[in-house]
Amino acid sequence: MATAAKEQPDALEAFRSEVQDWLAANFPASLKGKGGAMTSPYGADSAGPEGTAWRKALGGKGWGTPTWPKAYGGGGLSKAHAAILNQEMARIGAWNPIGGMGILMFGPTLLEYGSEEQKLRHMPAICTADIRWCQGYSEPGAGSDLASLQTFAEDKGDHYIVNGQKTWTSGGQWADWCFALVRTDKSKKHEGITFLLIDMKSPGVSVKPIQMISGMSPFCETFFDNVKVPKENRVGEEGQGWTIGKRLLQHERTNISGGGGRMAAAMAQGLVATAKEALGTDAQGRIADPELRARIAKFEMDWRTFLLTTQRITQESKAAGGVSEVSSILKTVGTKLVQERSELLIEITGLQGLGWEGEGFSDAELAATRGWLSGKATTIYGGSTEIQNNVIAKRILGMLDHQ
Amino acid sequence: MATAAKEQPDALEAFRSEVQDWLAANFPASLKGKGGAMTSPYGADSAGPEGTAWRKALGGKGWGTPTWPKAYGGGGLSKAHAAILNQEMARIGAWNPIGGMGILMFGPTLLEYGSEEQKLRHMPAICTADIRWCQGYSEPGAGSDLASLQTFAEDKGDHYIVNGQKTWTSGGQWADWCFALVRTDKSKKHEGITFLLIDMKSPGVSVKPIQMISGMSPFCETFFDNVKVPKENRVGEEGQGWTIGKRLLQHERTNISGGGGRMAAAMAQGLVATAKEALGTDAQGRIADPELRARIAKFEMDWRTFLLTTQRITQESKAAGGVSEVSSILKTVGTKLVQERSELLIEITGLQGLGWEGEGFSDAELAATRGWLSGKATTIYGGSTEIQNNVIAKRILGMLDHQ
Amino acid sequence: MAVLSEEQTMLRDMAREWTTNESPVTAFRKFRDLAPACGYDANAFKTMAEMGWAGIVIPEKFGGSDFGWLSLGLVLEETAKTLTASPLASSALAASALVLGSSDAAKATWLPRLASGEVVGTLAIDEGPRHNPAAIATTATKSGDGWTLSGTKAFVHEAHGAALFIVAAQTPDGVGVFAVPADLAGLGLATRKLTDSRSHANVTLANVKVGADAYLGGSDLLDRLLDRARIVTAAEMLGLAEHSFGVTLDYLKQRVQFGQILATFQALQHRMAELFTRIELMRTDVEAALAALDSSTDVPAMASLAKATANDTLHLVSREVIQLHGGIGMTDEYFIAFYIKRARVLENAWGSSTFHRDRYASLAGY
Amino acid sequence: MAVLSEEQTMLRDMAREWTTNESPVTAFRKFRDLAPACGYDANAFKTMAEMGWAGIVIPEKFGGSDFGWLSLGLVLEETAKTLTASPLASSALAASALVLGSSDAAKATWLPRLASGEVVGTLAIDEGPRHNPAAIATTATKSGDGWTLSGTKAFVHEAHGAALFIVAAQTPDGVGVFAVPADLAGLGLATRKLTDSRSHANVTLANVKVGADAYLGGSDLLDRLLDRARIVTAAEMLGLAEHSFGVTLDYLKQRVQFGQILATFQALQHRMAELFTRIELMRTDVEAALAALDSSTDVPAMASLAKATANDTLHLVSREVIQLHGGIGMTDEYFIAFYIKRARVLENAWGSSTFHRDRYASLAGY
Repeated sequence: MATAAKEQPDALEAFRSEVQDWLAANFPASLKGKGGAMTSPYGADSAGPEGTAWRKALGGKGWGTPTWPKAYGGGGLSKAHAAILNQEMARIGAWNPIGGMGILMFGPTLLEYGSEEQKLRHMPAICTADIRWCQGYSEPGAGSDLASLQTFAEDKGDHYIVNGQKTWTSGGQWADWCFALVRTDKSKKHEGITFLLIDMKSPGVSVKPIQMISGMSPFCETFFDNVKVPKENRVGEEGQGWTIGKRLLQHERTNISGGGGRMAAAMAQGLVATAKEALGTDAQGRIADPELRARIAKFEMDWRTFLLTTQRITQESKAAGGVSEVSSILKTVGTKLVQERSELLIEITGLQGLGWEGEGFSDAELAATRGWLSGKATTIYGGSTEIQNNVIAKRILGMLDHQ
Repeated sequence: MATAAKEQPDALEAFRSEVQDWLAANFPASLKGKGGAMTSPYGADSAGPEGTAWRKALGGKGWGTPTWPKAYGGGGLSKAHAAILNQEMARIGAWNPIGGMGILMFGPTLLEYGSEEQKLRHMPAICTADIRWCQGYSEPGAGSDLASLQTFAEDKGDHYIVNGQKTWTSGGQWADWCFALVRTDKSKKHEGITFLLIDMKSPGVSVKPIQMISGMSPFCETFFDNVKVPKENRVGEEGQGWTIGKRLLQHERTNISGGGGRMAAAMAQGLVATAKEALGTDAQGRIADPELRARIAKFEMDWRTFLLTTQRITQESKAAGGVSEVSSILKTVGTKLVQERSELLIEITGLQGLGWEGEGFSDAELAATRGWLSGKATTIYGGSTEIQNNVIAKRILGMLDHQ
Repeated sequence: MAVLSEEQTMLRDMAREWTTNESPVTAFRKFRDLAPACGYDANAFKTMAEMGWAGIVIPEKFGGSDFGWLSLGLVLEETAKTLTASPLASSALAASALVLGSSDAAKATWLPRLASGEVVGTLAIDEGPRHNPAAIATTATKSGDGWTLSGTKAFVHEAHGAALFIVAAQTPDGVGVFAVPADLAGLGLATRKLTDSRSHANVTLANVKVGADAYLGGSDLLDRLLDRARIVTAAEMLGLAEHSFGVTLDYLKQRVQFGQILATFQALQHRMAELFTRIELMRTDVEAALAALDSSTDVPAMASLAKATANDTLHLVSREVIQLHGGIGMTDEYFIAFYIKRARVLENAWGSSTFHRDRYASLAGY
Repeated sequence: MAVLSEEQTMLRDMAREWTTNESPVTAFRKFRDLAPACGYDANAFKTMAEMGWAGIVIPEKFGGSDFGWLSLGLVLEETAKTLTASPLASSALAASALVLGSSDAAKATWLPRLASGEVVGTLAIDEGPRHNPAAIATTATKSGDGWTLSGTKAFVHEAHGAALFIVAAQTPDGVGVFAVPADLAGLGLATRKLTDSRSHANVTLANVKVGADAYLGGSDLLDRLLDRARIVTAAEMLGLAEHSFGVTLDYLKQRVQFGQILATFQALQHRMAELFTRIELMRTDVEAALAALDSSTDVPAMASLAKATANDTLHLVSREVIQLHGGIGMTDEYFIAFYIKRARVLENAWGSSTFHRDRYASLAGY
């Protein structure tokens, strides 16, 4: 990146002007700082007609996925150019309205494994976020042991007939399409799995939102009852689904463990500020409860260690030209710490930290309660901590199979 | 006990006088408070000729094992009478010079499984501690998986020829006899094991002390090279050794986890006193380092919980007329806490708590260092913590076998 | 399980049978979804009172059975297993304030009605979200023969259904404990809805006037009352830990992953063995503390021991049972998360582990 | 592993190769059993110095290579893996006191000899068994042009072989740091033998007279020096943790119990996965702190972070590797316990985790 910048400084500065002009013309000032809309299931559109317009503008230019190929709806930018785009957007408080599972998980996988036809058909609408995708992986009987999935796709010549049930379909109630793992061969476990794209409007598809312990319903159960899926919607070959599906899960893991630097600092600071208010401070400005103070310090130190580790592994991966094996630890460490923080916050704030709804609690307090509960899932989905430890023991440490 | 006392108060009081008279005549005043001699490998005899005389006097009367049958050298006393003996000994600072593995582990087992001839032959010298016993169980290849032991006893008609190696033979270098588990049948695992008594002076027996990480050598390796063992020295039948050996291990576990009330109080008090001295106190008399203070309190609370649990389980066992299953937790909890205490003590005292030898350290400090290291074994021998957890999971919780 | 008397065994068995048959977890779910105004499961409590449970710590002459605190603890442990939404503990604590207190008039007025379950009482002590009895700011000033109370009590459990509040307030001579009927002028409730779906409210006292007979005692009474609250809460927590553990064990024994029953995975076996061990230790402390109340032996230290152990153990257990259930435990349709939602409320009531470790060390002189 | 420069990679590889081939654990056992008077493995250190390692943090003009702290840390990590009994860390810390200090005369006198390994230096700061730089009682009073030092320094590492002590003492203007040759009149050693079989002694200064040039700096220099000591110690601890873990992993892969290789037991797999994770996190902090020294970025916080993480991690690892070895690890004939015996000494040097958590919180303003 630095090298590229050195080689063509003029071109890059010209691009910076172009970006500035384009943003001035297209980013509605009223949306400044409203990036939080992206956490709504409706994404940018929840910010009203201006949000939709902004999504279509940035997405249409391919700049929501700036480094993806232009041929499929991406921006086709170099990393150096993309960095300038990010800088300029950040400078004026603009935000990227293109998100969701299509971007985070499915898009990169389709780019890698999809046919030319599939890419041309599906990628542009991912890049504009016009089409929303959901994931059809887990089943009631196949959680951590995903490969034991039973949803069956029967070969009918030019199409499959799919029957079965998926669960934990994230955003299933709002999705237009589903990328799913289905079984095409009952005689083999991993090799019997195939990766299909299923139109959620197909006859026979129905969804039922699952109410979670946090009170929210971000997931669905999805039922397939004799759903017809044309073979052109199969990604890769029959039996290749496990390989493709696993690759996609790597994107998922990165996202769950992620958490940028800004959020990180806020995490520790929020805890300290809350503790100072809830517990008081002594003459030296120290949090008045010494045991809790020590535990807050331990959390902050552990969190800093985690962020430094994320940095280190990223640098090492770059230097080595591939994903470091050690990255398996990031998910278990990151999710555990996020849970620790929620629990510590409750201990600091006492019953005020357990508000469910109604008077007497701030929105932030209620969100913290819900987040504490929904956060329990982070060590379960996307490869539970137990599964990750199996992986570390067997793949990294070479401790063979335990069976 | 209380009932017995009510029924025959006069008889008991007469016994009390008898005890008082006998102790006055036999317990040398010079030995008062020298009960610590029992922690030496030479037991009472390490307290000099008077110690030996005292051992022979109390042992000869059977009062070292007051409730064991008189026919085999015990005292034949009721629990009520034994309690009076204990009270009177405690009152004048007298101590029981009869100890060692013969008393703690082997004696009770021989009483249960031995033949009349064996009891008459071996028990009296156990009751006087004239003969010292060691345990021949573990082997280099058979630690936690004791039943995989390989020391072989070949049937030669009226005797066996024993070949093999034992390890962790506690006090092997000072022992006269060894109770050992040997294999008499290679085709069966547990059912191929037999319980033998082996005279350590037999030709072919040799021992080699093992230096431990604490610098002490309480254990030996014991080698059997064509050792002839008469069949009269087999306890129980061939193949019954595993049953008998396991029963004996129950006595061992009780002893490892034990720790009386007096030692217990000392454990917490010692920590607090040391911490007050090493760390100082604030105006309210609190240990000055608040985080360490909290951890000391946690240790003391955990230790009290452990002692209360020991009491509870004893009472429940009495009420139920059998050993409570829950007693499996006592060993893991007790040994873990003793280790925690050692580690905490080091953290409180800093480098002063890591003295190995020489100037600048008190005897107590050096003993604590050695104890910290030798204490690491308590979670390994007598059924490691891992084995105990397997037992809890499978036997108590019914979680089947993991293989 | 402690060695019980015959009557305690009968009581425990009766409580276990009733809870299993008449008050399963589905009853709690119904209660939660209906959310009755009184804040508790009125039918369940009616039956419980009919069985005499509301009077377990009330003397016979006031209509109770005087079975003692271990007996009460056994019942609370059993009913907590299925999260029975009853005000039994709160009401018993309010009754014990009267029993231990000095007002014969208050005893005569309230104890028979509390013993029969006709009315519910509760404690209104803390004034913030963290237990801190040293920070009571509510005032009680003398007015004529009686007292005028002003201040706000925070997160009062069972406030919605209570006819009687036991209130701690600063008098000119230090802290005092008062019996305050709920229907007096100037007393108001503000609901505070917590994760456990039970009744909690801030109780405001705006110049509430009570008679001289309302005064029950001073700081010594308050201390004794708080220790009872800590121990009784720990008993309820024991039920939560035990049952959520048992449910999880059953789940692991039937759930299959990778062609294997989960219960046969050694890593899970060892975690369950650890939880089992911790719960046994918790049982020890809870039962010993209940027994300490009955024998008046070393109560303050035993209360802190029981509450700290209960907090730490239930905290761990409530997290592990969710993790061990995997995805199904995250759904509201399943019930295992009910336990963590109740657990955190009880952990934060009457003192966190930090509070009780500090207190235990101070009691021991360091 | 951090992304290294080419020269750092070469240095690390050289250190690894030398340690593996020339300084295995058996060399440490020999050193321990011989117990040489100088307190370190003189032959090993001679070779290390010949390879230039004694001058890694010394500027080139004084005969060093000025490769920096990350480079030094890499060497210490490697040599610590097999417990190499060298004074490399102590001597480098003493050198850095001179480098950072204000005395050109002291630099000229000592740095070339430290860089070549001709002499060994060490820090003499703490005066009790627990790290407490706020409690320095040794005094430095002006006498003529120079200073007179009096006091006792506790548990000075490498004291027996040191020709130079870096001593902190109270001057009339606050704490000062002094370069004190070991051969001065009034300076005496009292051996303190610890579990690690290394050199430790109390150093008594009875009216020891040094010149004006011996003064190196004040409390700011002391702080910088202590942070270096903490970080360099953490680097050694990383080597201990890593290697004892690796040895244990190898052991589990060959030891058979119940007809099964221990490494295939899932409960042990998960414990090893946890240790692996913790050691990776430790590596992050240690390397980041070494890099922070090289870039002078946020050193105090990074020093406390690295030392606290190193303490907690090595504490756990050193306990687990013994437990996982079972009986064999309890024998002196085997070597795994060497690690815990050294680990506890380093954990208690330059600040426990409690010390550093408190410091980290204070640095962060709470």
